[in-house]
Amino acid sequence: MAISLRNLSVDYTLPQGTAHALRGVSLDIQKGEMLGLVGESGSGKSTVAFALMGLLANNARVTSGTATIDGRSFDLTKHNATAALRGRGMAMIFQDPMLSLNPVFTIGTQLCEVLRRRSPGSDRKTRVEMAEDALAKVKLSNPGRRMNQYPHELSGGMRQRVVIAMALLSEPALLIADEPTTALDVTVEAQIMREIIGLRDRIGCAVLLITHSLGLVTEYCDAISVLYAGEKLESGTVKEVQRRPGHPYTRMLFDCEVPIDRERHADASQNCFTVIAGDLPDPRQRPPGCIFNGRCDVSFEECAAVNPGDYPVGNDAGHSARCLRLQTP
Amino acid sequence: MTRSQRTVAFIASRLASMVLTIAGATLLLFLMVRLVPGDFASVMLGPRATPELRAQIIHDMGLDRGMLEQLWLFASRAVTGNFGEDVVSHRPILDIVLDVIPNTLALAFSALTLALVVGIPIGVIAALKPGSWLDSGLALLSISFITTPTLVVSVILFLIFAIGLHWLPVAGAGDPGDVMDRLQHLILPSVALALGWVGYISRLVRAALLDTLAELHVRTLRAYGVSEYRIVGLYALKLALVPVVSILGIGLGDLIGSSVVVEIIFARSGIGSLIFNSIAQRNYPVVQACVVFIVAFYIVANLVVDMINALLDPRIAAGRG
Amino acid sequence: AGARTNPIIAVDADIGNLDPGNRVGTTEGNIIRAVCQTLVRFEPGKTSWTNDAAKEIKQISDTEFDFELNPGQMFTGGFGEMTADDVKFTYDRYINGDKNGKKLAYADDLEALKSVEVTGKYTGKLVLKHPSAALWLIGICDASGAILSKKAAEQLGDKIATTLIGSGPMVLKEWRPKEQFVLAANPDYKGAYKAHFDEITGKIIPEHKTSFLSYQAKELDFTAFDADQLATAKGLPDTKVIDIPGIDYTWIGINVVKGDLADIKVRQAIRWAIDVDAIIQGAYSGATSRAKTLLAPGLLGNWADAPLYTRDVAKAQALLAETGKTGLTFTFTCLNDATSLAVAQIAQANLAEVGITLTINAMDSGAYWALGAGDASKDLELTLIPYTSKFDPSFQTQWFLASQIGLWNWQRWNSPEFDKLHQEGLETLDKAKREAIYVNMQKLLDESASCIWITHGRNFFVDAAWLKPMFLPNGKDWQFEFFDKA
Amino acid sequence: MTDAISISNAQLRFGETAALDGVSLSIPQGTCFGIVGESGSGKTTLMRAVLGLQKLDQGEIRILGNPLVHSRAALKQRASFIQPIFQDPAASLSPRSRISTLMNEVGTVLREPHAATHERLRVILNRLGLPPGVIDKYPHEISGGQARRVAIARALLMKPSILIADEPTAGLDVSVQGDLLNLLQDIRRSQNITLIVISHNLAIVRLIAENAVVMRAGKVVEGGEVGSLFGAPREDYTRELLAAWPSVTHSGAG
Amino acid sequence: MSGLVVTLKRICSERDGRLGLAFTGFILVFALFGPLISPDPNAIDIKARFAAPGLAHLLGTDNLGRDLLARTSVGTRYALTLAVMIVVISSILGSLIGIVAGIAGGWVDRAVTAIFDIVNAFPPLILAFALIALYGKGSATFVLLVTVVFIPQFGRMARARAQTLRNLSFIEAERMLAVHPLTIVFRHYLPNVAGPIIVLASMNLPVVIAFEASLSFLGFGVQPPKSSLGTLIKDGFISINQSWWPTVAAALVLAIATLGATLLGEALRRVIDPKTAGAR
Ligand SMILES: Nc1ncnc2c1ncn2[C@@H]1O[C@H](COP(=O)(O)OP(=O)(O)OP(=O)(O)O)[C@@H](O)[C@H]1O
Ligand SMILES: Nc1ncnc2c1ncn2[C@@H]1O[C@H](COP(=O)(O)OP(=O)(O)OP(=O)(O)O)[C@@H](O)[C@H]1O
Ligand SMILES: [Mg+2]
Ligand SMILES: [Mg+2]
Repeated sequence: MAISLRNLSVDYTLPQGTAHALRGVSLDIQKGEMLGLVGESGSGKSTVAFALMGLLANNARVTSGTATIDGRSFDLTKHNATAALRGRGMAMIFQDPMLSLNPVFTIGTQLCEVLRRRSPGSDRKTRVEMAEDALAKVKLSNPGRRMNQYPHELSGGMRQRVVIAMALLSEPALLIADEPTTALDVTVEAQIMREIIGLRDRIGCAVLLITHSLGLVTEYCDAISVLYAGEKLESGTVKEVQRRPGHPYTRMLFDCEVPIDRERHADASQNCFTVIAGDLPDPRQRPPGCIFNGRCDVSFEECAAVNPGDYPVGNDAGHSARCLRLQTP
Repeated sequence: MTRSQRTVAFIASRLASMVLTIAGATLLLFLMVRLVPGDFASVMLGPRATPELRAQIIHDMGLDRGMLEQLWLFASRAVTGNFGEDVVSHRPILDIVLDVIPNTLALAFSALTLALVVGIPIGVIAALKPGSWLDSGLALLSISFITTPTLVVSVILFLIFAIGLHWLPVAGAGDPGDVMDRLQHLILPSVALALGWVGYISRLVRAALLDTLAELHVRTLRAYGVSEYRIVGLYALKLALVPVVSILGIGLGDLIGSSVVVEIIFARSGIGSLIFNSIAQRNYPVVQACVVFIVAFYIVANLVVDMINALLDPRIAAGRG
Repeated sequence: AGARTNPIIAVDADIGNLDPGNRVGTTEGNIIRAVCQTLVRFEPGKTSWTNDAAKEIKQISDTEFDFELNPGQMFTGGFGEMTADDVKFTYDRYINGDKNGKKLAYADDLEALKSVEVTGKYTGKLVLKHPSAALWLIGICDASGAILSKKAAEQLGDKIATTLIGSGPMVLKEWRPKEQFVLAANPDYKGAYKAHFDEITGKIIPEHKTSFLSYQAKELDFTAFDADQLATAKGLPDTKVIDIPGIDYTWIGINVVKGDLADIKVRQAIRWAIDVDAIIQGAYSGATSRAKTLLAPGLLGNWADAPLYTRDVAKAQALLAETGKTGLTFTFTCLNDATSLAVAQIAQANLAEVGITLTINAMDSGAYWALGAGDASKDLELTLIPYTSKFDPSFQTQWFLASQIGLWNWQRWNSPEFDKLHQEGLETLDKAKREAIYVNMQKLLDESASCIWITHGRNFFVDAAWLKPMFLPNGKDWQFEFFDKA
Repeated sequence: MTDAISISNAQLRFGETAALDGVSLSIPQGTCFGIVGESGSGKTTLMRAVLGLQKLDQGEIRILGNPLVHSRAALKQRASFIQPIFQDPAASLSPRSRISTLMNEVGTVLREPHAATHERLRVILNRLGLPPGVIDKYPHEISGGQARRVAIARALLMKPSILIADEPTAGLDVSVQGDLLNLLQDIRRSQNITLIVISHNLAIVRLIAENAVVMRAGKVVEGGEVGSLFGAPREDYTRELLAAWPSVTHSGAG
Repeated sequence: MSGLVVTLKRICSERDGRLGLAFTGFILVFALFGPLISPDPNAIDIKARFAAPGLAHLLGTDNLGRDLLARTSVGTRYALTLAVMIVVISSILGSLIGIVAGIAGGWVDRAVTAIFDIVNAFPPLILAFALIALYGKGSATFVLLVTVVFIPQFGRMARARAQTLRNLSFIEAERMLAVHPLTIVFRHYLPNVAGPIIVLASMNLPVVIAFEASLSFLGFGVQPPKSSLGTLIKDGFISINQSWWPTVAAALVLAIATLGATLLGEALRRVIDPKTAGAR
């Protein structure tokens, strides 16, 4: 197993009290595999990524958690535990390509900066060559010219490719992509996703794809983990989870997704959309029982009292969910 | 348009507005100076200024002509750089002004350099550990630099270093042939002039740097393990310098203005003291020539600042900054 | 700095115009007297004179003088030997105006001169309009009388404002505007007053405070300083403090025709109310002595017995009560330098005590001196006025004439008798008679209660122990040619 | 019946980019009209032109049959029947005014007593599922979803007959997105409003709009009734868009 | 009123705010009540000139024997009144002009920027000499003059902000509601421009005071016997050999006042900005 994250808990200190953003989250990603981490906004997806990278905000504290990356184990509660891996074992692609590049330096400079760390001994010329090569690999036309351009001279899709080229240059064992395509349109999104997959295949890294689009996950990922209010509710292969969601939340989430070929009422104004009623629980004060209890459509009495453990779903060993209804008596 | 074409267009448009501003400022200046009461002859000669002499000097200065004619004369002269002759010394006014300009420029630029060389590092250090005691201490230091008037700083420096310790010369601009002597004479005045700007620049750098450090591209660099020193000192700093450089345009104007006080205290010849004396004497032609130079200098400085900014931030030249 | 052999001194004003007849300040006067020759030259530190360019001057009558020049007096810059033609050229400019016919600024200094006749290469005759004592003192001896080279002046044209060609003990070797000038000994000078130093460097430092500090830092060997630094100066090592009573005069002028001030009792009350001694203490640090009258002690015509108005509030109040006026308010106009402001504020406080409200109107020098033009002075009430003096009393009295109303007679006091005496004084040669005339004039001024005399000023200098400077008795006119090692 | 909006040959350039390059379309009253297309295709620009926020270089826009005029009087008149819902809801509420102040402004514009405005507002807030207390808050004190609803409430307060929503669901969770769309549908059903939805979410437009156009680089690529537009696209570009749409039912492809 | 109390409370809740309040409060108390504990600032006592600080005169006396504590206090009051007046007037005028230019765009904008450029191109001190020579000395001239000099600074900032705001959707939303343009300017532009303007204003308070000091130093200051911090510094400089403390005292007061103003300004900005205020 390439990457495994165990029992990650993160608190944010706020004037109003401590928010428990993550509680005991564990993830596993195989080498060469892409894991989709889904969940509503605010469920803690980015926090997972930042905790792994050691880029959490100043008011954040990792209260527990270890990560094993490429066979090396890291205690995430330590400050900057994975600092050594940044740019060498891990790389991250962020949501907004407009804002992830420094506007006053050329693409080339920023790419070479990554190489300074990746291959310290190299001279400028080789670094430039490698950077151009990477740009070519992400299918950016005319890489030599791009090197001397500034981010604002490129379109959003091109910029995101530059960011991917950056990740490519750092040859990571784990690539984290935090909503890498939300700012882009569908055609570009598809291209970018193909780039990421290409990158994964080229260097054989593990990819953690963070998104709230189930469509993306089902289309591109191998495995899926569902996060809700700081807790992981379900994980498994995409096929399995989609075929047989173990947790009601996962099911409802899939139901909310609007497929392009959904049945359509002739009178457009009659078309309705599925929703999950209710709000996220207060992150400062976790209610007892199942975290999804308040919004669940199939909950029963016990759900309010017992915090369910992680139960396997069906026969598939990799598929598990935290729902009392899976509890085999 | 290509990038270089855009840059040319950018500079051309800046030049055009520069010419306009100089023209406007000249007109304003002309009207203003002409309205100031007082007459040169009496100031220069006191009771010796008989009505006859006064009329003669007024004639020599061209003040007895029609306002429009005067304006035309002044404008056409200003364009050719010939400002006429001084009525007292019969020297070309251009020479009188050119005599003192190097002193002021040396003062302004050394003060500016000092302000940057000291101010930027202070700002960077403060921004590295925001909220720390070091930051608070530097903030207090910077603010007290800003708030202590140049006047007071000059007097205090003067008393301590020139009078008390005899380390540095007291008066004048030094022997023109002797570079070391000139530099020595430059130290105290430029420190006096620079101190406020040290504070100002350090605060500005700190604020701009903190803003920049919160931007997402910094996070990208961190994610790739680029060292914090490189991030702050190179990637964030370059961006943070844009607002700082913008301020310098105004700052240079301010430096020239404040140089009046400094030049008077340190008895340096310079455009500040020249214009002050000329106003006191109501020597309008010299005042006008001086102000044309100051305004032109300010505007050119701003142009340079804009161009530096366009170099720092390519988006500005592209018209998106 | 201790090893300096040539002095570096401070002057408080830059050179403006080196044409003797159009000079603007004392700096030029001092330089001109050192660089040029005059027919007769002031002796070191005195107002008496001896021959300089002239070998001999013979008085033919009260209005006629024959002169003969020394031969071989060469102008610098290759402009040849001085001849009687040069003398005539020099003086004619005062009589007829410059080459464009423009009147010279100092033309009045030689007002008494009618014409110059050349009688030989080195000889000539001065013809006066009327007998005049002042001509020699304030005209011929002084910078106005500096003899120019006709050839040089014609060749230089307007440049004579910046180029000084002389034949005297020194040459102006270098002038960097606003920074410094250097006077060097003139190697070709053959006369009696050879300069003692190879070079004298004059740094232009407008503020006395600054130059005094420079002196303390040993960057200078000589400078004037302000009275309030006297104690400091006295404590300096290797330093002589030179203290020369001035002959200038500062007074509070009262407009005798303006409103309530037209009442002489009001003016007298003000004179009794203002505490000049306090002003001397507060504004002049007690370092200068109080003036009693227009002409300073030492000048011809000084009225030694002039009454001293020591503050008497009761008298002032009594006088005011006689007029029956209350709630008087006046404006006090003055320059905006620290001393003037201190005077104004003390006067304000003094007058407040007798029930007169004074509003201070401090002006910058440009606006202040413009009051001398276009009758701008007619609305002045009380005015603090500092004037400089010359050695002849007629120079001082002229500003109080009726003809100066609308110009420089800001008191607007009009006394035909005073005017008559002034004219008499100009034309009288007998010293004792002149003395009496001028004392009488000052009595008239005193009776008018239009002037409250403050001080004649005092000049203070610090001077490195090794240097011996030289001044005319007014302390303003320095004789660079006589500066010497102590 | 006149069209709610009809646009003919709208052209607009920003420097070298043609934001609108000959757009013609008409939107019938009482229907929902979708505008889809990739980023930068000119959707927002088109909307701003219709609102009078952007002058066209060329072409004509008619609203309810009347040509669009750029005067304050015309703007005032238009405000009463056409209202936008901007892309970023929080940013479309003035950050330093309480929501009640913002609502009162509507009353002032309509010359309606504040009490009457508040009465109508209460009804609208209730319909939108917002607690009445929100009006005492500042925009930053409410959640993004609430802000969006407040913006809608304010638009509805003007009693418009045409509502233009720019990317109403961008950046929302599916569930919240569904909530909002249901709300819009609800408004449509109850008020017979003409609704124009700008979105790049093809799936949604397909469901809520009667007619739609696909835009690309300032041009209308294809338009028509959504059923046929999405069912049997004629243009390659439309097909490409549909193909790129990641959808749960295409599962397992990766 | 309650709004003020709330604001004060909020300011008090942060360290910098408390410090700023303390400094400002000290200066205000000093300016208001200083004369009560010391003699008449204009009472001349020649015999006591240049008295050293002592019981009779806590800060000593000046060249005319006037009490320096009283004069510093009165001077502080004068300088503060003037500075606050100037900064308030010029920030309001500057903001409005800048906002209008920013909104209007086109030739209005170009004209305003050109005028700003022209005014800025003149060194303020020199502009001051000319204007004071033209209109005479006195507080009114000074206020007018410095206001003119400072308007461009505020104007520029307001203009830049307004230009950004103009394209933000909330402003467009207001326009779409046909809200009256003046309402938009005053209710929506002004408050959003206010934050940086307040900070700039607080930073400019010391600049104005120092400016007045420089003018006084060069002889263009207040008419005596009034005193201002500027004239005190100047008097101190002139008689630096006899007494250095007036300069130091005035400079100290100046420093405390400006430190207070700066800290308070920054705190105020945080407090009136509902975003940051809400985060607390
Ligand atoms: N710096 C912070 N301080 C306090 N709370 C924070 C901070 N960063 C995140 N949070 C809170 O932690 C929780 C998880 O945030 P996180 O950004 O990880 O969510 P997310 O799943 O990435 O959401 P989104 O899909 O919106 O990006 C949220 O409730 C958020 O408000
Ligand atoms: N004010 C402007 N100045 C210059 N160019 C502009 C401006 N507004 C829009 N554009 C350009 O016009 C084109 C159309 O932009 P528009 O915002 O209408 O696209 P859009 O379809 O709404 O895109 P998105 O889906 O990203 O919102 C783009 O290329 C954009 O860069
Ligand atoms: Mg996130
Ligand atoms: Mg858009």
